[in-house]
Amino acid sequence: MTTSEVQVADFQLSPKLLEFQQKVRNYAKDHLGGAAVYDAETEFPREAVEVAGKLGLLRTTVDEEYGGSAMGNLASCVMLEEINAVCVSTGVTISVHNSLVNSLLGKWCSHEQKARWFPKLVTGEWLGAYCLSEAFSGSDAAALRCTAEKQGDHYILNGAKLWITTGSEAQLFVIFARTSEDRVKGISAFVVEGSWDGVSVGKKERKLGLRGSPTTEIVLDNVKVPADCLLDTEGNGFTIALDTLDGGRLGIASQALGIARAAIDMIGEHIASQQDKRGRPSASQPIQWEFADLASDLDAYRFLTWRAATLRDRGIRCSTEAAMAKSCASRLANRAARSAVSLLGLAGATGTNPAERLLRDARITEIYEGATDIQRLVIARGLLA
Amino acid sequence: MTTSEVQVADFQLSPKLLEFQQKVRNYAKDHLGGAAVYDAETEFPREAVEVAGKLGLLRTTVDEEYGGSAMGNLASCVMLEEINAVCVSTGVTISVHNSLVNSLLGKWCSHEQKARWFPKLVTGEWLGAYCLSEAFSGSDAAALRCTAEKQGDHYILNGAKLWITTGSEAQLFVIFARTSEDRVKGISAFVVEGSWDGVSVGKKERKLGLRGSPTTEIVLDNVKVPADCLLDTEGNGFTIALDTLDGGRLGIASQALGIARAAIDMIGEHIASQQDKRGRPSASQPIQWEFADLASDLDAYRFLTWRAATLRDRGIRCSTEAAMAKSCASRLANRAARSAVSLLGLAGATGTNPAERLLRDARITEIYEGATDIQRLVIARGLLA
Amino acid sequence: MHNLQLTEDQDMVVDTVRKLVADAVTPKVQELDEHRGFAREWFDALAELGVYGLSVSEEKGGAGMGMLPFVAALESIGAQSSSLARLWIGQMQAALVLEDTGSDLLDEVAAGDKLVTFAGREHGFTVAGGKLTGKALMVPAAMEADLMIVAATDGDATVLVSVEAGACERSALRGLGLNSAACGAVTCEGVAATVLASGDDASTAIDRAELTAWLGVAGASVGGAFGSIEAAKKHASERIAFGKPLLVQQAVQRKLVECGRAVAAARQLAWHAARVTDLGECARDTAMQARIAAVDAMVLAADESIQIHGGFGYTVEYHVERHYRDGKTLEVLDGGNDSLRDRLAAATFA
Amino acid sequence: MHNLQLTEDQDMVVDTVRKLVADAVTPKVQELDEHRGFAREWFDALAELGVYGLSVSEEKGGAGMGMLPFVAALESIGAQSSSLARLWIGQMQAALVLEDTGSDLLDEVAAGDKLVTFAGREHGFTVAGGKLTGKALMVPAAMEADLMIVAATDGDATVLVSVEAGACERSALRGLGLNSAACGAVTCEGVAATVLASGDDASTAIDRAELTAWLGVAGASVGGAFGSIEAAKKHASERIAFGKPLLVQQAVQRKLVECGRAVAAARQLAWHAARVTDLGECARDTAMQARIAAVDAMVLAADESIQIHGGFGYTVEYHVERHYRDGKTLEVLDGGNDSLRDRLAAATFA
Repeated sequence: MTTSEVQVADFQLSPKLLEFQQKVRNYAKDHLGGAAVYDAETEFPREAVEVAGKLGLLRTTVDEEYGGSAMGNLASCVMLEEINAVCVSTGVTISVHNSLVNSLLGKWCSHEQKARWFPKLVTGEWLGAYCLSEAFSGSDAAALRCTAEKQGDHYILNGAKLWITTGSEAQLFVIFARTSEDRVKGISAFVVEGSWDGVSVGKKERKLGLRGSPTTEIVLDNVKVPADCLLDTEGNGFTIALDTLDGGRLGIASQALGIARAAIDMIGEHIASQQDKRGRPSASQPIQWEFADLASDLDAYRFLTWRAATLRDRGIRCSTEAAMAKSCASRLANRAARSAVSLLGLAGATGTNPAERLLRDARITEIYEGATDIQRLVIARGLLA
Repeated sequence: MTTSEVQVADFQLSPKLLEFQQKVRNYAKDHLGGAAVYDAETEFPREAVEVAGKLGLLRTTVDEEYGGSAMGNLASCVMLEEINAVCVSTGVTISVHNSLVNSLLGKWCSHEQKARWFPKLVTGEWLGAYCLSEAFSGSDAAALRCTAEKQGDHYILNGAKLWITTGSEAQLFVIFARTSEDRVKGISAFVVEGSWDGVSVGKKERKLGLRGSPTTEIVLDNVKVPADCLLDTEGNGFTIALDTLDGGRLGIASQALGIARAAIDMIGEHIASQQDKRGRPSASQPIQWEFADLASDLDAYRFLTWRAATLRDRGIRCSTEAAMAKSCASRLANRAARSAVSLLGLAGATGTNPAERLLRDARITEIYEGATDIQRLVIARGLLA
Repeated sequence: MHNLQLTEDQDMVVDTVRKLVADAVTPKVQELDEHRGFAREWFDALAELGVYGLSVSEEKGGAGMGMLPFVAALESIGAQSSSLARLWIGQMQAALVLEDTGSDLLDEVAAGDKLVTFAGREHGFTVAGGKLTGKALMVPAAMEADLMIVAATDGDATVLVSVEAGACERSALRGLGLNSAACGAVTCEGVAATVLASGDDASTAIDRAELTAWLGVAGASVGGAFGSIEAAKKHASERIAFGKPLLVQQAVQRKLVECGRAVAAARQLAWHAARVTDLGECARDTAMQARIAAVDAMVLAADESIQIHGGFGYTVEYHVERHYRDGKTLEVLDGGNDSLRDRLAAATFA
Repeated sequence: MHNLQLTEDQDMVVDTVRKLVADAVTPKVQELDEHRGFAREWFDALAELGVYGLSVSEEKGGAGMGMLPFVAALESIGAQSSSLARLWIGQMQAALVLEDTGSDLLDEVAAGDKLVTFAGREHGFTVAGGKLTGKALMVPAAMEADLMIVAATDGDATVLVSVEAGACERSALRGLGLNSAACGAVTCEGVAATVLASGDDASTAIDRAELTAWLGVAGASVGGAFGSIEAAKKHASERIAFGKPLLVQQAVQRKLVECGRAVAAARQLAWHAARVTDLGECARDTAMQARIAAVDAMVLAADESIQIHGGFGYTVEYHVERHYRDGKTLEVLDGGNDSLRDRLAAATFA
């Protein structure tokens, strides 16, 4: 999908995107109030995701031909910032569904494949999961060991995928598995449905944060996958995985912006609430500085994110720009959340206050979909190539 | 002046600005090669500034009616980044001339006043200086003590202005002086010509950097200033000073971006030059990280700067946004220059290498036209208002 | 661990505590934390070692060993359980103010027969007519303590009082960290209080309690930082990526070097402050500096350690997420590092 | 300055140096720096105090006082002149390797009769057939030194040689800092060299020279940081803005508190490394950590001090711009902090 009209003019979103932003903001306000409960109870925000599906938030990266709204990556970024500013567990579910699964299927599937899976994905009847990582392959994704053995008109998949977001709640899994020994060209991508024999949910991770989003192992035990569930061509899986991650990184960058914004808003409210006996602001200068620095970086890194999304919407490769966005925004989210806890003091460290949850949720943004150090190497190589 | 057409679409400069950027880049390459000499000899880059005048670089913020090119603040920012990436002393001279003096006169002068001074300023026949600071009033600008006493059809100015950029080279001085005791409303703005009796250049500062740009005291000893050299109305000087500083800050933000870019480029070249015996890149990962982080922030803070300039071009108040741009860009310039010296090692600390000059030049950007802490308070107040 | 500054006796205490940690704490710390279980067993084990009177003078029945072995021993505890470290710190604060105020509760507290917690000036409690009123958002050990010692004001005067913890309204906190330290919010509305000291005597005792917390938290945080660094080293030497152990990557090494440097500096500050204190001189500024530096180092090390662990670091089994939460929680206690910076400023520029 | 760890004799040395700095260095330091004048007079004054043999053993004719007073005394020098500090460091490096190698040049060097500079491994000099070849981008004191001691390799073997400085091609540098230290680029193309040691003996001596530089630079930088902080305090207490002295602003206080904390920690690391060294144990890692931390603290303090000074800080008269330049210059010497971090990593993860 490419969006040809100008979406950002003079640093302002187009009227269409501003309207969409408001719609999502309303959704977040009305339907994501349970964020603290999802966290405390490690409960999947099922209803919130269902409502998102009804409002069309699960189809922004799908072409209209298949029931999508084709709003593209920039719109997805705008949306994800709003959602993640309120509930990060809902946010990552929608990010993975849109920025990884739907984006990937839209780009690499045949018409027949799209017509088969998108109707269920765009409504949220099905949720998607992206299964690349394994126990022995995190940042070094090409080291994956999961196998796909061709047998007549199908493949037999075996292995286990680790740290799968939405693992226990998804119905459709994009699985990267090894069709030959070649480290990179031996990897192929498949769609596997959760209902098939041999697909099961393994260990569920207990995590620092993001506790409303189930992160699980997905175990593949002699799963019979029809050959028409192979995506693109055999051996092109690693290319697909990396290309998709550019979009995924924009999703996580936006998630990080949302978290940062929530934390910065808390600090701002804290400053505004501190008054001396005569009603004048009494927050210390160092706190105001910290607030100013964080707020400035929030604006700056949002522009980085929007720039990369705009490039991707235009079909221009944006690996360097997406890596800049994710690297900067995710570090900001953590810095902002840590500052919020510090500046709010005791209140910031108790569970009655969102600051400590933001701090716990933020931490994953520097890890998944490419850790910060990987982003930095992508940036350095991209700029010096 | 307002620029109504879209100047930045989807994070790309308009074709007109891209063309202008290339023109300035050529100027910098062809005419600013003496940067190291200006620094070592504390020599004003007179010829380089003259050429700038001929190329129309001293009139970007002046209306066409008065011989300007009316290209506006964004164009000025684009220009100043290019110039400062090569020669900071030339850069600050042009920044003050355009972003402070010309901008101020364009906004606050009568038609008659503009018609009188602009013809000389737009060509560079005259250079302008902005005289706000005094020995006892830096960040606390309203504490200024310079006096302007009305006597019939003229004012008598007395006092001394400190840290005046281009002080010994300028022909036109915008002077802020006290017309009454009121701390803020007692300040008025005047144009004073350097040739008038009683105007003299005092102490010349010996500085860490920016050594090609003379920073001097301007002494006013019973200077008789015709009443028609008062700008706007009596008592409105402080408003004029602060309003002008928004534009000035964009100039310094752009200067800082240029310095940062030069330093980052040096680090990039250093990385590219480090190869093992088989010709493969051998720079350490931490150096690549630092490069990636700096380069990401450069893009991010350039967007902050352009955003504020765009607002100002549209006649929208941009104090908060300009403060964000200056605060972030100036800190980046210093960080980048310090890193360049560190990463280049011994070479970075010797005068045969521009890194140490960048480090010395960069340091002023956090100080003049509003120190970083002042910017931070402006931002905090702006966002929490 | 370089023993340059410890006497043989002091060294033995540190060693004994280290063994207890290895045998009893390490095997259970993650599980206890995850289920928010209280570290009673460990508290009692420390009591058996007799360390709650470690820094109490010999004439008052203590070991008279000063603050240095307290700080040093807290390192090995902090490397595993900040919760337990915090319990000891509270108990030591109590013991030392009871020593200062000549209270006969000292023996029971030093023996660990009573679990005590200390609520400092930052909570702003007040006393009127012998009744304590006020509210503390978070007090470690509050839910399990027998006794609470509270810094308060009575009119214009500073007072130090003790109250039965059971007489206060306490509610358990689901906080960021210190899950095994029974943290609670405490509200007192006219709870009967025993005045331990007032005026200058109270101030002196409260100052000592503060100093004890700063030094203790510094020691515990230095330990927490070491714990995170060790966990990262272990993981990075075992984990293979791109065909080699993570630990051979410059990137990983550099992170660990920087963390190691930060904690080494914080540790020297902490030990210096303890030594100066043990010489009977004032080390309040250095102790505050040490606390800030140590907690910052702990948070930095935990943060980098999580990063080096990658996805594993985000899960509870690898311990480092606990150090991250605990480090940030230690940070905001005792008024918090941010207000300590203001106090340092006040002390320096008064 | 807390004298917790200095003996009376050591204290006296530090005191004597401090007086010299106050009387002779402080009044002229800015002018000398601005005109890139060489600090010969001060170098000779230090010679008269007899401090160049301070850390040389008594049996070799030195004062045998170890590294601690060297580090401590460099603080007061560094607070005023990093150039002079660097000259002393070079002289001390020379004296200690001459002691190690049993050279009869030791007496002249310890007396300060010969000005010596040391060029370390990082320059990659080579020796073949008794001739020294190589190039050093920057060597402090190179332009004025009588003698240069050089770490080099002869084939696969490490060698330590001395050459007449006058026999090398030297060109004065217009560098970032250390303007009064006569820094120069040095090129040798087959300069006749005297071998002082080779093989393990050379390595041991070079190691000692490195350690001396790390400890010395740490001390000097701690002093530089204090110098910047003091300058900022002085300016901020005199300068009025918004009707009050700058120093009452929280913002200014906070900056100074953070700088003070950084330098306090670096200082404890440096002193600890010196003490451990004086006990005859290995403190290389701690010394590297101390050097990195101290130089970083000096640059931070100078940077913040410039900011607190505002426009004044950008001019040469207020001293802090010199500390900023000198701090960055100290940083890149001896291989530079960045490569020291790699060496620390190598030492830790070998």
